[in-house]
Amino acid sequence: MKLREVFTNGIFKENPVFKLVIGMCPTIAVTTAAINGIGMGLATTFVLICSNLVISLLKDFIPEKIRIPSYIVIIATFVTMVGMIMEAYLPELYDNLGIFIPLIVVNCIILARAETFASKNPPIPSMVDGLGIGLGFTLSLTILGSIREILGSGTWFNMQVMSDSYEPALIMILPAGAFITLGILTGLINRFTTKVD
Amino acid sequence: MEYLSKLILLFISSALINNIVLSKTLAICPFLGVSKRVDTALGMGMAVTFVIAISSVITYIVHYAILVLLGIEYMQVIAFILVIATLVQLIEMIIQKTSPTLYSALGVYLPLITTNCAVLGVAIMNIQENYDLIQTLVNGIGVSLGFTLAIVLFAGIRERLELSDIPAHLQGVPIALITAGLMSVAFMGFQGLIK
Amino acid sequence: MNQLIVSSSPHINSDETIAKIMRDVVIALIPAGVAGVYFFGARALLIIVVSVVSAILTEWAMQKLYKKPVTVDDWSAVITGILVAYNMPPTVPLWLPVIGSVIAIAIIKQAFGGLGQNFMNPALGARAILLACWPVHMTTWVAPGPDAVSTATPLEILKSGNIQNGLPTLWEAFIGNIGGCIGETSALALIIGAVYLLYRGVINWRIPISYLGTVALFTWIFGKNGFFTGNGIYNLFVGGLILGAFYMATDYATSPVTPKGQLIMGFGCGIITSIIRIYGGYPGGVTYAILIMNIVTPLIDRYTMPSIYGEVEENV
Amino acid sequence: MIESILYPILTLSGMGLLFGVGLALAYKRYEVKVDPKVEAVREVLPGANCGACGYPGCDGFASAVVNGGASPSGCPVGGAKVTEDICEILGVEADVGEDMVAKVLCQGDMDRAKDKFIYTGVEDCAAASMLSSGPKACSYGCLGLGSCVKVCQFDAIHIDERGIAVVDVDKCTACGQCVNACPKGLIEMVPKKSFVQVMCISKDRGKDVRKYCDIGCIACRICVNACEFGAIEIENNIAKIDYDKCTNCMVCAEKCPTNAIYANFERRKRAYIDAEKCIGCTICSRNCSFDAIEGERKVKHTIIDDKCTGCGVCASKCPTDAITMGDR
Amino acid sequence: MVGFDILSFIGGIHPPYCKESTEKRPIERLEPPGIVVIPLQQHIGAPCEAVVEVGEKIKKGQKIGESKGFVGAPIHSSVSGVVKSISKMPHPTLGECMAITIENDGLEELDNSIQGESLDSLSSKELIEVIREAGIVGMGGATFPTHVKLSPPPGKEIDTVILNGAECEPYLTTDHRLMVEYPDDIIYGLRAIMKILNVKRAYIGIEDNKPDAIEKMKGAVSSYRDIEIKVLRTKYPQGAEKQLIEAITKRQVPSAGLPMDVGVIVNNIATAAAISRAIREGMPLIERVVTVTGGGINEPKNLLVPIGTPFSYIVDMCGGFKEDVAKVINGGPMMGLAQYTLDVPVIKGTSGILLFTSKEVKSHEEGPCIRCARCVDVCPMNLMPLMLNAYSKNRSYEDCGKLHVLDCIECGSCSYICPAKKPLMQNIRIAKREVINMRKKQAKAN
Repeated sequence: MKLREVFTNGIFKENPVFKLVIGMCPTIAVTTAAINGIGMGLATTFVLICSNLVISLLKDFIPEKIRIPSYIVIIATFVTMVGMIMEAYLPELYDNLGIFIPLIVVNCIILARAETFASKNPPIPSMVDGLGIGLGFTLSLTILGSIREILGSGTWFNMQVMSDSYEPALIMILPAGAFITLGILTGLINRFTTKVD
Repeated sequence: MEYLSKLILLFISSALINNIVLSKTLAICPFLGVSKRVDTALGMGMAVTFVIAISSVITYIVHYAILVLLGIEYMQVIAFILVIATLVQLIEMIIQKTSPTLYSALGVYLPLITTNCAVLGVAIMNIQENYDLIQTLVNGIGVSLGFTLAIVLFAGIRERLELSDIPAHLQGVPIALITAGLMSVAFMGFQGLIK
Repeated sequence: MNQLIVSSSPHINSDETIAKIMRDVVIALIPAGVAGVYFFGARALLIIVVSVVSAILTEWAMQKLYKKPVTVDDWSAVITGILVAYNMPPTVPLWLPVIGSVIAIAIIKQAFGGLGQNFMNPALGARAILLACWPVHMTTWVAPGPDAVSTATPLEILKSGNIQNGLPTLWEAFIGNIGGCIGETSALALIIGAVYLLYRGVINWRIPISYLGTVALFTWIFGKNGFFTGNGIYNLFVGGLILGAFYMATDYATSPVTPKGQLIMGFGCGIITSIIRIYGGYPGGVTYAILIMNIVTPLIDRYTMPSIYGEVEENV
Repeated sequence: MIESILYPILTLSGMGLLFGVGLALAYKRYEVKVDPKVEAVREVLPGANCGACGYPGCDGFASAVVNGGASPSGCPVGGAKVTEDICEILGVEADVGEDMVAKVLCQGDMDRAKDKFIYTGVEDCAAASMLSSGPKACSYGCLGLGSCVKVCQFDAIHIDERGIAVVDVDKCTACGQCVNACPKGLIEMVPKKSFVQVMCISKDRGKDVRKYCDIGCIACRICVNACEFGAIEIENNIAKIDYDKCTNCMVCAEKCPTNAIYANFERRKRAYIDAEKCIGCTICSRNCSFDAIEGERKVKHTIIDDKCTGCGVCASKCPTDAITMGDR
Repeated sequence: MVGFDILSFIGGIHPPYCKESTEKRPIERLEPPGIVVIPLQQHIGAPCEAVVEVGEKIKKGQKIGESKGFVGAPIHSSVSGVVKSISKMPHPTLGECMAITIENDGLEELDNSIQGESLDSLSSKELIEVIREAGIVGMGGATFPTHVKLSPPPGKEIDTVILNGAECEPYLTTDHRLMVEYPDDIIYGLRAIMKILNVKRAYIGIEDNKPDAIEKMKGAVSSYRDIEIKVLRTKYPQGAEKQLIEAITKRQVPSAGLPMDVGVIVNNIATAAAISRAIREGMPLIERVVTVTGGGINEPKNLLVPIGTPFSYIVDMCGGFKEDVAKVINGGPMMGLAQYTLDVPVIKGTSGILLFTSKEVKSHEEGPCIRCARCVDVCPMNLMPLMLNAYSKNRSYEDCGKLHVLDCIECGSCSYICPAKKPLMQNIRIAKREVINMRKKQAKAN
């Protein structure tokens, strides 16, 4: 597989949110605003790239039987790092994302990529794979976050985009709105990506 | 007495008002994945209850007995996930050997729980909220029963959807998400039960 | 002789049809609408019309979109439209009933396959969503009469505990001379319609009676001033209880089909309504009570299957 | 300073060691034998335990795949690669032997077969056939209500506009679902390379068949006599082709008075003689049942185009491989 | 008037009964047709084999088919004449079946074997033999051989006999007329059954829409203290065996069980009358009463018809059918079978011939299930027809099995009541068949 394919694969064909339907907790929880979506997405991307790299490097040294715990520890290390970095430089975003930063550890996207890709491929493609999947995840979260922010708050990246007379639909920034929006969005994507007989 | 009523309120809050799935939006993956049949959902819910109850106590001890003592609270995530992963594997092994019936009812769901963010989430929340040990246990059980409730109800609806004439492109995940959203709307009715 | 028709028995059918049943429900809803318009004026009528028209249009559009046979003539969309409007205060801006009907039909009904396949009452689901979106619009009440003086509903007054100050009498509550949603004010009009539905066999007594009974009992027991001090009867006629118990909790698609299950449905609705009324954050609990029981309905059906004729236990 | 590095390392490694040893001991004590196949499938799965397959984790999916029920392609995370691996482990090999394809053995559509009544009710052949064996006057005929269509997962069978089920040869995977679903037992697996089939299973006498169907087999034996290879027999009033003996010469289909025998004439072959290789031995012309090869001894032979049926006997007999079968 | 002494069961429907056109018409004897077609299978169990040959001259009442198995009943000629052929012919319930075609010579010559006896001179064993030899089967439509029913296996204590005079199927009036015109025959047959089973208690259940029949029957049993007339509420399916037993005795036949499991044996009114004739006159079952009715017939009638008479002949004798006949039914409208041809003959189980015009055969468009639960309310077996229908359509037959689909008595109440006009009954039938096949396969695998 060419690197470019590895990269685009994660964004479209194996988009974690819309196609694989994994990593749903942060997807639903933090996308109340576009900025949160991007922040969460990039944090996850960072962890993905780093853990994919390290796991790819260490793949020949980690014994088969304890590979999963080892992977989890590696991932947890990077998650802790991300958390610390964000807390230091982006405290507001860190507060917004809250508990979902540490919970990146248990985002099945990361472990899944470690198992299916990083543990079987050399470091460079593994990093690219992490980048692709991560960006695919980021993109999905940003789209969802944008829709919810615009409809639910009338703003986009905190800029007023709807006219003043618009009365925001508060449900969009509640979990219920997230579920329904994501459901409709996935339905629309299905509609336009699967061939209709 | 006041402490007891506090515990009861905590329990109601964590099970219904702040339902882990429908309000806190944690543990969505198993919620969507293991909810196609009511029986499976029930098994999953029971297994989660079991693990969360034990792990919230152990992580509590690990946090205060090791991390706080050594002043390395920032190691929380790594330490907790290690504890949880080990615990889950241990429990799985033990019941697989000792009680095949329990294993077929609960054990098969255990591996799935390692990556169930509710387990880690509850562990971390317990520390964040400064609960004591008993509150930790009550919260853990409340959360997991809330999860069980949500996933079993969801599975009941999904079994019915199976027989429905749902538009082609909404079948599967999309309609499941919309269903979850509507359930979340209904659960908003519990809000304000505790001021 | 022509070629004969062969089909499986039975060879005769009752002449009841879906459209007839639904039309009966619409007829039963008319008195409450008349009462609403009488108390709140022409604006109430406008809201009802807007809501019904948008419900019908949405139903038509969704069925076209999903390439299904268009069945707007079965009256079911009309019912949903009416109920959406009945569950709104008479002061709402006109775009609100439109959005409500669209949500009810497009998301809650047609996305799940249309009539009979939705698991949640469309009108109530839409109401809960609107309530979450625009709480101010959905909870601004006016007193009956031409002046549209803003007021509080009896339930809000009960909740605030300020009973001496302006709580309508039981008689006023019964005939509907109180603040509230368009369709829920007049218990009298609703009961007239309900009697018609019971008489026509469209609904049976199980859900409404067990629902009302439970609410009366619980609000009486757990009164504001200690046990057995509540006014259970008064609680029956305020808020959307009568509307909910007879017209929405009994919704075929979203309530249990087993006799035992229907009793449980009514009982469950009653308990949740009472809890929310007594302890909850919302003054009225009917909407959420029914929605929550809608969610539980598949499980109720599952576990209350009647034991079959001549059930043999070893046989299971 | 040193503590801030030492403590975490010590704690972590201490915990790791403790848990590792604990787990190892526990493993020794509580080891349970697992089906090696399940284990093997489990190995190729992603191990993310995400539950997206609908089973309780990768273990659950693995045992579901091995012990029946789950499709090997059920893991959305693993994708095609995992599916392949699982298939390999399970030993789901490509169909052994000949490629088969389903064929609906009836051509009695609305124009050519009579109905005995008007059926109303559930649109399903099984349902209709419970009522006086269905509306077709011929109790063996295709009812065209599509029980087979509903069970086909590959979209390979359809009811055509004349009310008869027809298999799309390209999509058919020979899974056999339709064969089981047809209440009339009309669908049969035939070799993919066979282009001639008797499209009727009516065991009624020819006289009766004629009454209700223009295109049914009337057991007239013309095909039996026409077949040069003894591949057709009449059994229970119905012609049967022995596909091992059939050479796809399609003569039977040409001779059949009711057209009950179907042949795909587009796929009819023709013999070609390579003039360079032909030594004029006359073996081919002596073996040709249709007098389609002419030529004197020691002279290059030629094929008479309109007599050759493409049966291929000459090609198999030619000592110098001078004859090849090709498209027309 | 609903009195406390009017008995019934839970569930059921109230279809329009449409019995007015025939319930007051006395039974007429039909002129035997020129040709009769007597199928070799007219009962549940092993089919008969012909004991006559083509060209043979036979007499009325002569045995022409004999069944080898225990569950089976012999078949007799209903006319005297010549056997024309033995071949496959249309059959009202089986589609096609081997049948003996006899050309009637019009002489009505009786077979020598036909000789009357009396109830007192025969032992219960001999009575059973008489009934078997007469080829008597359940005449309500199920056609189960009566001698088998009357021979319960050892260990089954029978204490009650019920005669089924409910006739809950709309349109049909054969049992009604029999009760009005031949009450003594029925009682005689009932006494024979009681003697065979050594039972001291018998009930005759009659729906309260037949007051004249109730009165006649009450008069007929006035001298017997051990026979009681039970008045039943008019409701379909009141005449279904299990529902009838529950209404009269308050006993519930267990799932997958038989009436004899609760000590009861139920027989049809017409069967009892046939038993009486077999004993008193020695006459085998070669004719029966058939109600010919429906909007498609010119002169609705109750006719005594020789077995084997083609429907077409009967229709001709009832003034012919009206132009737009669209459906012909063997039996009642709820459980009867639609026929595709009038060439089918009357068999032992044919209680009625219904001719519906196209106006009466309303074609309904199927709507979505609105879960109104009317089918749950009316199901006399407490099943969940809407779920069974959905699972059956979804091919989830295992789930159907779990919901006791095999307990369905196919009364059709669910289909009748459904406002969405769903073919519940048909889908449930499919499910039943599939579940039975599945269970058979499983049994084989084990």
